Amino acid sequence: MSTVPGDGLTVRLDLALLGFRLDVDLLLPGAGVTALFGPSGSGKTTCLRAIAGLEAGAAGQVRLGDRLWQDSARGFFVPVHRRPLGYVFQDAALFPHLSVRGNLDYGARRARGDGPALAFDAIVALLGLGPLLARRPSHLSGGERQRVGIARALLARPRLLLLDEPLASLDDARKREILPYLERLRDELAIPALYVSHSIDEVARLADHLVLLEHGAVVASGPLRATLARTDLPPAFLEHAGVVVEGHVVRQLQDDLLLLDIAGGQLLVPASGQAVGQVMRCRIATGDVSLAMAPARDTSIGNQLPVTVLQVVDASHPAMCLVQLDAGGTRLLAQVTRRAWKRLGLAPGASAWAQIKAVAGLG
Amino acid sequence: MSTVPGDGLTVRLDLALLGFRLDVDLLLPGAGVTALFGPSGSGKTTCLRAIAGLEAGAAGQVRLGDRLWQDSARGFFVPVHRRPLGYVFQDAALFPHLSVRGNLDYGARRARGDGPALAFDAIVALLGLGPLLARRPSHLSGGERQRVGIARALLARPRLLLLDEPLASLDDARKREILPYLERLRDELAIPALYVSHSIDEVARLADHLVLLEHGAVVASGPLRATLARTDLPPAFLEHAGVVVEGHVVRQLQDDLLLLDIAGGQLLVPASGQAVGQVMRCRIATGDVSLAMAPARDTSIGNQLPVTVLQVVDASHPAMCLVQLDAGGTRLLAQVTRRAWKRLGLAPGASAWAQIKAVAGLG
Amino acid sequence: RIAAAADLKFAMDDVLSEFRRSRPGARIDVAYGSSGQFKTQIQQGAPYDLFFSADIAFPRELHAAGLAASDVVPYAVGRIVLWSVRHDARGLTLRDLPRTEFNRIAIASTVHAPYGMRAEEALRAAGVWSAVEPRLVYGENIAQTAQFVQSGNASIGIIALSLALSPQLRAQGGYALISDSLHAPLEQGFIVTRRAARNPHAHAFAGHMQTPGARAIMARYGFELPARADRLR
Amino acid sequence: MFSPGDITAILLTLKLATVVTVLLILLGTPLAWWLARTRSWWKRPVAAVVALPLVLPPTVIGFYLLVAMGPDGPLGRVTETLGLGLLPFTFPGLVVASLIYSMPFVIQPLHTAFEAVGDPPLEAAATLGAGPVDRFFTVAVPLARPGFVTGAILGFAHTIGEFGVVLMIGGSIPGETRVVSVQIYDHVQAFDYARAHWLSGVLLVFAFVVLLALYAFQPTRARR
Amino acid sequence: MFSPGDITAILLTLKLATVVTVLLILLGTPLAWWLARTRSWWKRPVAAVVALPLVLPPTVIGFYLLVAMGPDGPLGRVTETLGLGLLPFTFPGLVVASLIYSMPFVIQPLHTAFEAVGDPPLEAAATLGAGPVDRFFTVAVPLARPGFVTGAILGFAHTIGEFGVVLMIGGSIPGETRVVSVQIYDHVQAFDYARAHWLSGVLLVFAFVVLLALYAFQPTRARR
Ligand SMILES: Nc1ncnc2c1ncn2[C@@H]1O[C@H](COP(=O)(O)OP(=O)(O)OP(=O)(O)O)[C@@H](O)[C@H]1O
Ligand SMILES: Nc1ncnc2c1ncn2[C@@H]1O[C@H](COP(=O)(O)OP(=O)(O)OP(=O)(O)O)[C@@H](O)[C@H]1O
Ligand SMILES: [Mg+2]
Ligand SMILES: [Mg+2]
Repeated sequence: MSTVPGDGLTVRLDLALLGFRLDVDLLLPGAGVTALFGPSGSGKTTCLRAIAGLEAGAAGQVRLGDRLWQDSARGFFVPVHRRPLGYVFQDAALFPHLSVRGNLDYGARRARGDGPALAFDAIVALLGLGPLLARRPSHLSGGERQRVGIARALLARPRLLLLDEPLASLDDARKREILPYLERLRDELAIPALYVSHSIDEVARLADHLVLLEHGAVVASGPLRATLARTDLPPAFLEHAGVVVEGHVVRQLQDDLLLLDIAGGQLLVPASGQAVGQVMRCRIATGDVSLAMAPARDTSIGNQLPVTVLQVVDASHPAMCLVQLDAGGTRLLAQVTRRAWKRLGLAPGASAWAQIKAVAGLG
Repeated sequence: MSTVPGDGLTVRLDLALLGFRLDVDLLLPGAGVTALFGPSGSGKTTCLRAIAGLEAGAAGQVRLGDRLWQDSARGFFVPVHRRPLGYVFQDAALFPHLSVRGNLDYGARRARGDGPALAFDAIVALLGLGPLLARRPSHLSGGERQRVGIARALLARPRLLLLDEPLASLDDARKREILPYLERLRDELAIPALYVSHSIDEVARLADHLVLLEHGAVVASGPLRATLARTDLPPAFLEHAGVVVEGHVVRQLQDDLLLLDIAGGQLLVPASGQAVGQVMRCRIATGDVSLAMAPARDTSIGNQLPVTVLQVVDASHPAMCLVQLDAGGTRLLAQVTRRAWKRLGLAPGASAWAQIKAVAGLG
Repeated sequence: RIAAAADLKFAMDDVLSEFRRSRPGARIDVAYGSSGQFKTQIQQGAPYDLFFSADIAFPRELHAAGLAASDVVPYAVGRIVLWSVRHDARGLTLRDLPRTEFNRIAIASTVHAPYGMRAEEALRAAGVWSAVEPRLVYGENIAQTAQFVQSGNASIGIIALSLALSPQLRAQGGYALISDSLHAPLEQGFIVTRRAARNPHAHAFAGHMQTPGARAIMARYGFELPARADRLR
Repeated sequence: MFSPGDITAILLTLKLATVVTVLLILLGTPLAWWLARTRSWWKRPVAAVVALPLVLPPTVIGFYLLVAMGPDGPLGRVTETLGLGLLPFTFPGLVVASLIYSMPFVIQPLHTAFEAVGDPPLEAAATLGAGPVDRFFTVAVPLARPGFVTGAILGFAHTIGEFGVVLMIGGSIPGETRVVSVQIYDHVQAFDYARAHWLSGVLLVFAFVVLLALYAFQPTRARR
Repeated sequence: MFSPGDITAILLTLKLATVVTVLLILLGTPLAWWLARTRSWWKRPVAAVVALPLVLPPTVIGFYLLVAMGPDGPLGRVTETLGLGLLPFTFPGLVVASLIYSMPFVIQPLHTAFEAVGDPPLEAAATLGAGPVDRFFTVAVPLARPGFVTGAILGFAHTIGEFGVVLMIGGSIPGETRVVSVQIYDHVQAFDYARAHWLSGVLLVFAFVVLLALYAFQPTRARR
């Protein structure tokens, strides 16, 4: 178990369903996004439901900061409607008898006041719901329904967000519009969120903390960067996750690039609104890192860092391997062919250059 | 409009919904997968529904091969249950009163006989439904429901598959299990499929043909490779799509690699079951191609091809641009920073080396 | 307020309009219905001032229970008739009933309707009960019995003479009086109820029933009139 | 305890209630289905007409039916021409009358239940090759089960209890049309309360058992 | 055309049917909600008991109610101690009796409709801060609207038409308890068919209009 501030979200739950048992003991940060990751049927939805108080059979404790929500040992249980949360259901669960506007107002009118207030119009515009306000949910497309669900939860001024695959049926363009907004929410409102997603991109971008569930049990839980850099996780996960690095913006270059100071060197990153001096987070996918014995010239690859090889583990395809690198303090993960690994004569402890093709600014 | 064999799927439909109009005229191949791509609310689901005959208000013509399904000009309409299709609904639409087995059997028992027969046990195993057979849909997780929906459609022995985001709420691991199976279906059964997805990876992997919808109208329609190589499509789409190249396997190397002969050179690709002489399809993401003025040595990058720059277009981020390359007949698309573009002094007509970090075999 | 047996409907309307002429101030209304039901209701405190029963046994019971403010006054004796719209009933007797053309014979309930009980007695006395029993259909009350016949579903029926003479049925079919020697008399009586003890109109109407005018109306509707002496009993 | 008349009446009532309930379900289902699915202008008027017989007193309905099914009535002429004879005072006549009078209690719940089925499962069934009849029986009917249970309960109970219509059409013929409700009514009218109580008690207990059994068909709620 | 008595009876009937329907909805809703949501063992027996009054003939129910609400009956003692006087032969008495007799026609459809609401919308409402009462009124009731319409239709029509109970308890007092059904019944009993037809006709037309209006509250089916 990782250590997080005492004002975090404590979730210690035990629940038996038909042919399934959820048994988790989590201490999650009191701000930022925690990603809940795991295969289909691993208990992600069940976990969110139990935290919300929707699973009457769940035994254990739930506590948000100094507010106790549930303690079955003492027979204490705050009913769902008194828990100030915003829940985006996996299947949206809109009210079929209300228009889109009615759905949005429903939560907004009952907003419990202590969560942050968000402007109705801003959220409607962000989620592109303007032309849909008068419609009934039965007249919406799948993605439209999902967007209404997100807006409805946000407008309820929650103190904890539970998001069950909120972007699953949205196209990339729409996701790219909504994600920065969720990031802003995360940063500005400082309300914790639990985020279920199958997309490692989304998770890497949004999450500060990562929980891996399997068969109802916690496989890993910890801060995003630390967890992503672990090599003992399933290869499929590692490959898709990549690493996340953090640095300070030192200079704004022309062509919309930023120069970032990270432990062990500097990175050129496409700008995404940061000013000089700000902290910026970037994701480097395993597939975007290649290795060379010497820095290359005359190449479009903008970032090259001297690194030391730490260890090598299997990737999910037998032709590939994952190489963990240390770039003067920053951990990187490269996915290269076994053939290249051999050809370059690499081994743990060897020195090399990491060529980083793409760095994605995470805002 | 592209030209496809006369035994294809003709879809010429006009349908007005509340605040939305679908107006498409498509001639799709009679085998293989056609991806239907487009933002949320662009009419993908409506289009599938109209093809299935579920939208009574749709005027126009639908024809599969030599079978006419609908011709409103002549008042001809084959009812839904006589159209031998398998429909995976966006929200699964399982029968709540039947167990999982009951749901699967429902379609299997009514199988119209002329579609290919698939083994019940094989599909159940593939989709991991074994332990769920006795359950009611209300006791399934979101992803489990979706898998039951896929199995049910496949077991109905359809002659046309309509798949509405079938993998949307599945984790990557599960997707990687199901995708090869869908590929095998595509290759072995030769039944055409219309596949709605927001994931360009999935589309690039599965699809032979691509249709881009926006606001109910067709923006582009054509064979996957040709369409992906077009630079007049929205940059966001191009970036995510990459290009697909096809070649013959000429040699099997150690370390599970294959050597592939493509127009303009050779590629090293992680093996995925192909034998020497077979045709193999690979996807090269725009982000995986970097440019250099000379071939690099001592690098883990295994593939380097001499190319000519054809043109450059904006990418969605202002710091980046997309460069279209010709590698002796094979079109490539590279995403590089504007800064690198300038630094390397590139211009249309210039010669360079394309360094290809990763090539994904598509089976 | 008057509760009156259903068979009184026509006669009572006429008696009332005569009474109203003599006492224009009185507000009177009548509920017609089943005598047995009225008895139960009066026992439970129903707000009726006068109770005209088709069976004198009911007012007697109420009187015995102390619910009456007057003696039980017999006001009529009912007669039963054979009546049909399909056949000419005139000239028929009970002995003709076994004939096959009378496939359905309607009588009132022999369990609780006074006219039904008398009809059964008469059929038994005439010796045809067992022959006609399989063909009997029973009406809930005498009016329903008449409707069975009137609608043609029953070829013949035994109903009250007062109905056969009523303006609505007089025009249809014909009837044959059944000898009152074949059944016990259908004595009908009324009381002023306890709650009307101080109601002058109620007592006035009770008196009015004894006037020659009222008696003439009753007779016109086929009720035989009890000897005045009965009142003294 | 019971006279043979009581027992005959009980058996007859059971037969009547069962026959009527079954027939009502059989006849009411297509009408309810039509009401639930049609977009026709006629839908609401027809639905209202179905409930109309209710607003007339049973005896009055019975009277109108008696006249209509009599030798001079339109229905009577039809049945006579068909060689069926006249319906009043026969068991089939009782059945027809009860059908008409209890109809709304079955149609209404079925109508609501069929509307609640919704399009998605029917559409899914169609794409799996189920024709209209097939999907009606394999999807709509099972999903509308609560409506069938409610309809059966109301129809059954109402047929047992109603006696105004039955008395008018049936003529209270022992073994043929004298059902328990008439029998109890007779006992009460004849001030034979002991027997009325007994018979009512037995009827209540028996009906309770039947209703409980019908409720056993009501599905329990799913967990989520 | 109509005697003043007819008009009084029509108005009285309207008043009765409206009062009873409204009260039935008000009283029946909590019970139906409990039946739909509880997991208690009592659920089915209670549901069956609700339907039980139906199986007794109306007059007999009326008789039992009359005795119970009379001066020596348990209910009668209660109402007298409360200073309410006796209920039989008063309008409130009619209302009470009709409530009991028409209850199942309202409870049953509501019960089914509430069960069809399902958990998801109620859970969504709870996460949005709606307490039990709040979500009952803002989610369960609107979603169960078809059940309310059906219940109101059946309850309204049945209260208008029933007269066995009403006659027994009400005793046919003009302006107080003589409703149209009793009035029509009287006309039929008196062979005054013309007036019976007229009054039935008016009642039917009027009820048709009311039922049609109730149906207007029935939501139409969504496209998908
Ligand atoms: N009855 C209706 N049902 C569904 N959509 C409707 C209806 N009436 C109008 N629409 C509109 O039709 C448009 C197309 O809907 P459709 O479901 O085909 O979109 P889609 O491309 O499948 O979107 P998504 O990716 O969000 O599922 C949407 O804008 C939707 O709001
Ligand atoms: N009543 C029930 N409702 C939902 N799931 C249930 C129920 N009973 C048992 N289960 C099982 O609980 C397990 C966990 O379900 P859950 O919905 O939490 O999964 P999930 O991680 O959200 O999966 P997905 O990604 O597919 O949505 C599943 O295997 C499911 O089959
Ligand atoms: Mg889930
Ligand atoms: Mg869709």
